[in-house]
Amino acid sequence: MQSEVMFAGFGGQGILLSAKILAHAAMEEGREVAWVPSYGPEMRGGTAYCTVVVSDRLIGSPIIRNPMHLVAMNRPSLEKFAAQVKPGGVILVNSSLIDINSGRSDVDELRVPVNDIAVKLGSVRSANIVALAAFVARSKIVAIDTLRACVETEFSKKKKLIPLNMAAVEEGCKAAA
Amino acid sequence: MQSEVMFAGFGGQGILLSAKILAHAAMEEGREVAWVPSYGPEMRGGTAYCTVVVSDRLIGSPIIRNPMHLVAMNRPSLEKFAAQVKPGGVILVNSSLIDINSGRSDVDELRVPVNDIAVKLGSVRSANIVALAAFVARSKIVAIDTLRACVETEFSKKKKLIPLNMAAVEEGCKAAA
Amino acid sequence: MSKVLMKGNEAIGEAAIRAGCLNYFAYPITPQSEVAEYLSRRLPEMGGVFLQGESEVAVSYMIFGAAAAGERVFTTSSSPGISLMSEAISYMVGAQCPAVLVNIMRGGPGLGGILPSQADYLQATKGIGHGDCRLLVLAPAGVQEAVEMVMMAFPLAEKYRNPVMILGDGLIGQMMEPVEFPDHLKTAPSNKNDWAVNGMETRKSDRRNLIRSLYLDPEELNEHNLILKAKYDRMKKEEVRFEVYNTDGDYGVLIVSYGTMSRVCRTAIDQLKERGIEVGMIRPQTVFPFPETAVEEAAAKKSCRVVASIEMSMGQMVEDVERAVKGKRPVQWYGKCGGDVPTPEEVMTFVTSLAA
Amino acid sequence: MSKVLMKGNEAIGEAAIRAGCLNYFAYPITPQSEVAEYLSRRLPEMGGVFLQGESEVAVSYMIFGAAAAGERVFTTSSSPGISLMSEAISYMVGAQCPAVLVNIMRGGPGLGGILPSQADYLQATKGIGHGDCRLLVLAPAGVQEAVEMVMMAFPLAEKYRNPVMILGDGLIGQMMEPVEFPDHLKTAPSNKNDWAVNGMETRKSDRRNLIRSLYLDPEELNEHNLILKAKYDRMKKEEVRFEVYNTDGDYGVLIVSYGTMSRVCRTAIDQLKERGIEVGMIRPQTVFPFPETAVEEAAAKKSCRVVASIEMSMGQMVEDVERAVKGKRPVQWYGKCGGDVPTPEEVMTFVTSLAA
Amino acid sequence: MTYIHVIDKDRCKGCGLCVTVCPKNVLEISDQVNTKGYFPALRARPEDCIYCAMCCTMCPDVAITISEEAEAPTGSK
Amino acid sequence: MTYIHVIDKDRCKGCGLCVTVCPKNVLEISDQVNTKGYFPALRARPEDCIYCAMCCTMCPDVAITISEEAEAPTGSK
Amino acid sequence: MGKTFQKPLALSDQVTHYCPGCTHGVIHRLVAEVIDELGIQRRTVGIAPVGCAVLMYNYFTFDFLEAAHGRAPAQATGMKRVRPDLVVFTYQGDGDLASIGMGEIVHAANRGEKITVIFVNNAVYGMTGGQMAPTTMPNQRTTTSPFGRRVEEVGMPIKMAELLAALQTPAYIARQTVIKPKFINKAKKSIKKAFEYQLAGQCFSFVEVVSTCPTNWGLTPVEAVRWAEETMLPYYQLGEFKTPE
Amino acid sequence: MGKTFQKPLALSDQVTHYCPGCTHGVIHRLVAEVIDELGIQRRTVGIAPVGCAVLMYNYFTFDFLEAAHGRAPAQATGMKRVRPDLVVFTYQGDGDLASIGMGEIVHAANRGEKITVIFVNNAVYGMTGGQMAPTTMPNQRTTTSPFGRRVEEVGMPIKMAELLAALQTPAYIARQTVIKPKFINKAKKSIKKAFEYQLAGQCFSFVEVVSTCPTNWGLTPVEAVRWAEETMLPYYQLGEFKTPE
Ligand SMILES: Cc1ncc(C[n+]2csc(CCOP(=O)(O)OP(=O)(O)O)c2C)c(N)n1
Ligand SMILES: Cc1ncc(C[n+]2csc(CCOP(=O)(O)OP(=O)(O)O)c2C)c(N)n1
Ligand code: SF4
Ligand code: SF4
Ligand code: SF4
Ligand code: SF4
Repeated sequence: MQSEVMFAGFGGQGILLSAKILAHAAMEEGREVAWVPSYGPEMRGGTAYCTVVVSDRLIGSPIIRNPMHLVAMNRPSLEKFAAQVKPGGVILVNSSLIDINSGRSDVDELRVPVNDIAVKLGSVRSANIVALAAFVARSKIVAIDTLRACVETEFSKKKKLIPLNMAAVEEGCKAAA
Repeated sequence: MQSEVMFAGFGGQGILLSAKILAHAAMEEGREVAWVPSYGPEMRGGTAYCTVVVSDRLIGSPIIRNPMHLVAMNRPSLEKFAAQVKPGGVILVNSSLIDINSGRSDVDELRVPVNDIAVKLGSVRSANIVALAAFVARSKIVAIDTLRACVETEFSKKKKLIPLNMAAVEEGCKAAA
Repeated sequence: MSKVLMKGNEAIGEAAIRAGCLNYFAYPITPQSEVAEYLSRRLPEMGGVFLQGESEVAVSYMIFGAAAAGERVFTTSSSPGISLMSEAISYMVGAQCPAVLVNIMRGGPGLGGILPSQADYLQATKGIGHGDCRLLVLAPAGVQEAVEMVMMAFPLAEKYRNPVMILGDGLIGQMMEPVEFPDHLKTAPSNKNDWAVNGMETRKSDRRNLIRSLYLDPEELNEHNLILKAKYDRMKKEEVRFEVYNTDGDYGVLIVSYGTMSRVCRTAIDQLKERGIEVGMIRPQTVFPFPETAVEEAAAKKSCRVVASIEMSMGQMVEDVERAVKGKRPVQWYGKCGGDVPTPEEVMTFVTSLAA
Repeated sequence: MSKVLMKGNEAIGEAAIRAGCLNYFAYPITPQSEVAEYLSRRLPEMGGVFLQGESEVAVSYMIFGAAAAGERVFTTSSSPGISLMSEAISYMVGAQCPAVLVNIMRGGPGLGGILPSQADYLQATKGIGHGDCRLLVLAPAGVQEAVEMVMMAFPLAEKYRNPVMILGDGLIGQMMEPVEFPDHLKTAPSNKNDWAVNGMETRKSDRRNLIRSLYLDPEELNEHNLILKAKYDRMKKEEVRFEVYNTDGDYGVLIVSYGTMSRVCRTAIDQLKERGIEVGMIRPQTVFPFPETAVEEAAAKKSCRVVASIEMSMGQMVEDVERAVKGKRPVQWYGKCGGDVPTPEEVMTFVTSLAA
Repeated sequence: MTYIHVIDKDRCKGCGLCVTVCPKNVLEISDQVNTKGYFPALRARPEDCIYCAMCCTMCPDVAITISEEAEAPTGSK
Repeated sequence: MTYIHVIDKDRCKGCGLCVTVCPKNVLEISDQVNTKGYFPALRARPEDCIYCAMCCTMCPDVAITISEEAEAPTGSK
Repeated sequence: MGKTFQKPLALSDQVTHYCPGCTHGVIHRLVAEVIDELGIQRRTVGIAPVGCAVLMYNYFTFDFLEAAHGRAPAQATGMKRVRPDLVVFTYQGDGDLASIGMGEIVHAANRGEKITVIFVNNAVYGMTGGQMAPTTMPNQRTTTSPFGRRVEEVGMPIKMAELLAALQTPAYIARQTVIKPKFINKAKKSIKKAFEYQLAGQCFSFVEVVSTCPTNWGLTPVEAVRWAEETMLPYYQLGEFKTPE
Repeated sequence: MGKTFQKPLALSDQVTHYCPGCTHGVIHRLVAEVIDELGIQRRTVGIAPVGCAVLMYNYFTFDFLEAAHGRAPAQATGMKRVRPDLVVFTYQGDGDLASIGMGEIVHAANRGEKITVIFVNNAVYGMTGGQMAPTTMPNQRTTTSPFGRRVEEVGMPIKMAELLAALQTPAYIARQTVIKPKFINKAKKSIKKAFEYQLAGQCFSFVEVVSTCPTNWGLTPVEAVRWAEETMLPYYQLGEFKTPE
């Protein structure tokens, strides 16, 4: 069984980090993983995206045109990638910045105002973790406890950020419920 | 019919020039020619040599291990190359500087004190032409008149050297007679 | 030691350290600059040498100088940077100095692009420098294998006293995968005192060493080249490495593919199997020496009707495949070169067109 | 015009002038420095441009700059110098700028030696630069042919908007042979206004031109590479040049050899004929594109038992011969690499050993 | 004579350099994001503008222009 | 104390630089060619030599040496 | 006392890909204004570097050649020598010109090539993600000098203008900056002079421009301007270092 | 008042391949004498250039690495960085160091590599047959400047010592010559200082030595010495241009 998650958004939205935490969590659960960033021209400004592949067996192609799931942090990325998601997948929409919807009836569209939640938590910079947690809670791609552990290790070098991001995880889960 | 002439001597002895004049003469007589210098480490100091290949048909290998003839301007070159000359060939020995002989009974060894003759003519620098003329006169590889013409064109840019070198041609021929 | 999630470029840097190489000289270029960024922190901590050279030309000669002193040393670059190292690589081969060079390939020619490519195959395996000059070239298909190959590369370079190249594509450098690092290499560069210019005092010897690639005497230079040729021939005997996939049963098509491209092919092969189309694959792990016999034999299998060289280039490895197959089967090429890694779907379309 | 006796290097310089190329940039290196010495006198007389660059790297980019302006330009160098031009050559191919490069090969690898060699064959034909980058490569076997090929090279470079290389060995540069110069080329670089950055005023146009090799978008870069590939494929169709020798009758051995080496082989073939041993030869005049079909067919001849690639290298062209022969006949290599040109006798010994 | 000072809000990247160099403190960064996701500069106090073009000179993106009013005066100042 | 001044005539390339720098004009170029085909320097007026080693200092080929006389005086001066 | 201000014709309409507040944009505009004023747009060829300005040809309306990293002066030499009637200029960053391109710039300057070089000194490699440049300030942190530039290990920042001025061949060599309007006007004067010297066929001309890289300095554009003024300007002094007699 | 004089131990017995009167030989001897006097022969590695001195390793008795043309400073950098305890010096001609090797020497000097560079300036490319060098004098005829060096076309000769002294990193930079005994002794002092600075781990050290090339100058050794004194020395002034504080 293999599934793929595409994270997409503006440069500064922490796309690569949330993708990395998910990949790490899946690895901790003993799965094969690959974290594949989009690098290149679009880096400066524009939309960045990153794909995480999670599988039970050795991963073949790390290049995914049709991911199982999508986490869309801004409108351009929803517009660009919504159509590519496989039927039955989860599309998380950051409704704080996206006023349209995926236009897909064959997927599980989860709308979460992640920026607003993050701002409430004290900093918009935790939006990516809110989104990640919400997505994980809905997709069950990894266990929430594993996610918590990985968020904690991720910020272990910046201890004072841990409370904020742990709170983000909880709020994310709630939002997905 | 193809024949090859190797010119050999010290750096400053004008080896390359006399070889070039012979090649030119043969070309004027409508033959195929190749002038093949030794370039490389031995240039600085040491012995220099140069091979002229003259043929009625397209010249194949320009690399000659066993030339038909040899013009040896100093002792090291006679020692080095005498043995390689084909039977029946001409070996011109510059007896002004070489006190040994070729040790070959199957070749036509022509001993000419080319330096002494050149000095008498007014400059040791014409020794190479004396040797060339003597060799040509004996080997008949080209006509003396063709040689005269080519020596003249060779020095056409340094007109005042022409008399000296034309004299060298004559003396060379005499010495070969 | 347990698994860590690491970016290919950083893993390559860490692998070199575990291979006992604490000397790194490089010049920044996408998509491999993270190696330098990683080592600029790690090496000073470890008392190693990190230096950003002023150019790839200079870097290639810094490597040469360090290698000549008998120390383990490596550099990393990407396509245009490797071209600039061409002269130095030929010198190192001629002077028989071991060193490890990593090429994280990007699209070319010229400035090209910064996305993954495999278009330096012919340069790496045949034309890396002037003169009869060959490198042993290892081609990883993932982060874990990149780590293992880097750690293999140093002893191999020392075994042959010849530079070894790791030929990876941009994706290998940029993606993160779980890696398990082997233990630190115990071996130090062996018998370097026989040849290295590390000072007579270091060697406790009165014999001075000399490292050169100049042989003015043609006989001597020919002898020297025969010695080098003997090393290349030995590599062909002893170092050929490859992996086979789905070749046990019968297959109508044989794919030859390496690096990231081979992973896409593996996925394609799995999906074709589901559709009842059997395709085998040989994945060269060494591209020089190339697994000629393996490819020839696999192609000769009765069921096999056609051989396909699938690469992120306009057709380079296909020349080696053709040589290996010796006309026993038709050889086809499929590829793309610009940064887009072909998808399993694209590969399947091509392969089915052949199978048809 | 009548024959003149001229050194290969000087004849190459003169030929460029007659091809309408009055722009020359170079850096000294044995065995081709006479080209620069000759042109440093001739070009100023003719109002042309002679400039000794500070390095081969700089020279290769001076050529690029001049070519980008749409002017005919060329350079000459020898093996190590060519390696340093590797990056620029890839750039010129990518930017589709025509130029002529002459490589008067010397022994390698590294500093090697200064005597004749053919050990840059694989570099010139397959690995000259990073990315999918090919040159049209002409290999003269004498001074007259060098002249003709230089004069051919400029129009070819312009036809394909791709650099063309003359691949000669040290002997071609150093020896004197009679040459008859063809008339001056009438053709000027055609339709250069479509692409050259020679100023809008020059073109009397309001469209600005842009020369680049960067294509950040992968699709675009792939498109670009397909255009380049189409040019290489066209070269393979239209530009293959070769000469056959003694192939009319039956022969037991087929020699493939080029440049100076092929002349030695010709002498060997003549002498073997006298001994009643028939040997045929194919002499590639273009080594890229390589005369594959011709070699395949000549090898397939019933009488032919074995094919020999004879070269002044440790076995390079033999790879192309093997590809061409497709296993139809065994392929053997004979060569030497150090500066000593093998003699007809040595070739005969080898060939008879095969014939036996 | 009068001038027309225009900030092309979609060229503007909101770097704020113009704001710092304006001698009359005319400019401010808007809180309305533009199509590129930047918060552009705007003329908060146009009436103070002396059309010295300091902002134009400083702007790395040629997002500010000043032209002379045409015969028939038109809107924006 | 006395010194021994030796010109190794087969190392000498006859460049003549030593001749020009000798303050006492001791040296000259010989008319006897050496094994390498050069005309080496020789001590024409050894009695004038003050062993200043100027020639040694100048010689590009280390063809001239000066050593101290050993206990039992030996030949060449 | 008002002024009008319009985009120069030599600049295209395209919005640049530069980061907000990056002063590459100001330097582009100055070059374009000078080319407009001299009316040479139709006979000018620009040579774009490999660096953040690699795409600069999209922002100008005349002929452009894309260089290889560091080699623009050699390409300009080849072009100008075969077409002396063209106006040829290079635009190069500090990694490009002062690191990999050192040999080419020193020799082009020393040969007195009749070209114009605009040298953008932002103390860092921008394009590739903020690595150390030869012009990086002492103790400045970059992605390859994470502990700050250690001068005892890698030496002092290179002052290119002063270095080239030390050559014997006549040339025009100046250093300016564009971090504030008052400097910008001076910078424009120098750039104009530089092109005028080329038009007069008089000498090699070189203008170093101290510029900002907010992104890789990790500063806001406004902070970046302050950092450049307080840290760079005291070391990289402005002015003309050489004018041809 | 007499002196003894013997071949230094660091020199081998081999007769050099240099032309008669070529002062490469004198410079070799001075380097060897200094190495003897400092007693560092067993921990020294010399780096031979590509040039007439390409075979210099035959004339010394310690470890040698043969460089590529112009790249010796990069090779020395690599070697010294990984083995700071070794004494590493390069020996380079003017084509090698000032032309193709410009980038490498400027950067090695600017990084303050703790190496010693002996730079032999003979105003020409010797090895390859007398082509023009960056150091060739105005109007000097060479095989690639048959009408004499035209400064208006190729610029002025490069003064390497002055150029490197213009860098900001502390260094020892001097120019000497060996065309006469009185200069030879000064040259030796500078070379000794240069090695001492390296031994002290203090700085980059560079000694330019004005040398002769009778063969390619087309002069006798004695005439060559005169030409160097009358033509080169007025332009290439002798002395120390920089010493580390
Ligand atoms: C031969 C080569 N080496 C390295 C690179 C990678 N590279 C691209 S731009 C750049 C440096 C850019 O920095 P700079 O010149 O300072 O310009 P900036 O981006 O700061 O404006 C480098 C190293 C390359 N493209 N080619
Ligand atoms: C890359 C490369 N380019 C060119 C050459 C040819 N070459 C050998 S020595 C030399 C120049 C030597 O001149 P210089 O450095 O002044 O030393 P000198 O011979 O005068 O002592 C050149 C150009 C080479 N060997 N390698
Ligand atoms: S300077 Fe220009 S880009 Fe920056 S905020 Fe002002 S108008 Fe916008
Ligand atoms: S200086 Fe030396 S080489 Fe020259 S002549 Fe005197 S002894 Fe001979
Ligand atoms: S990275 Fe720096 S130099 Fe490049 S565009 Fe951004 S701010 Fe400008
Ligand atoms: S060519 Fe010149 S530098 Fe070379 S050895 Fe002869 S004199 Fe010396």
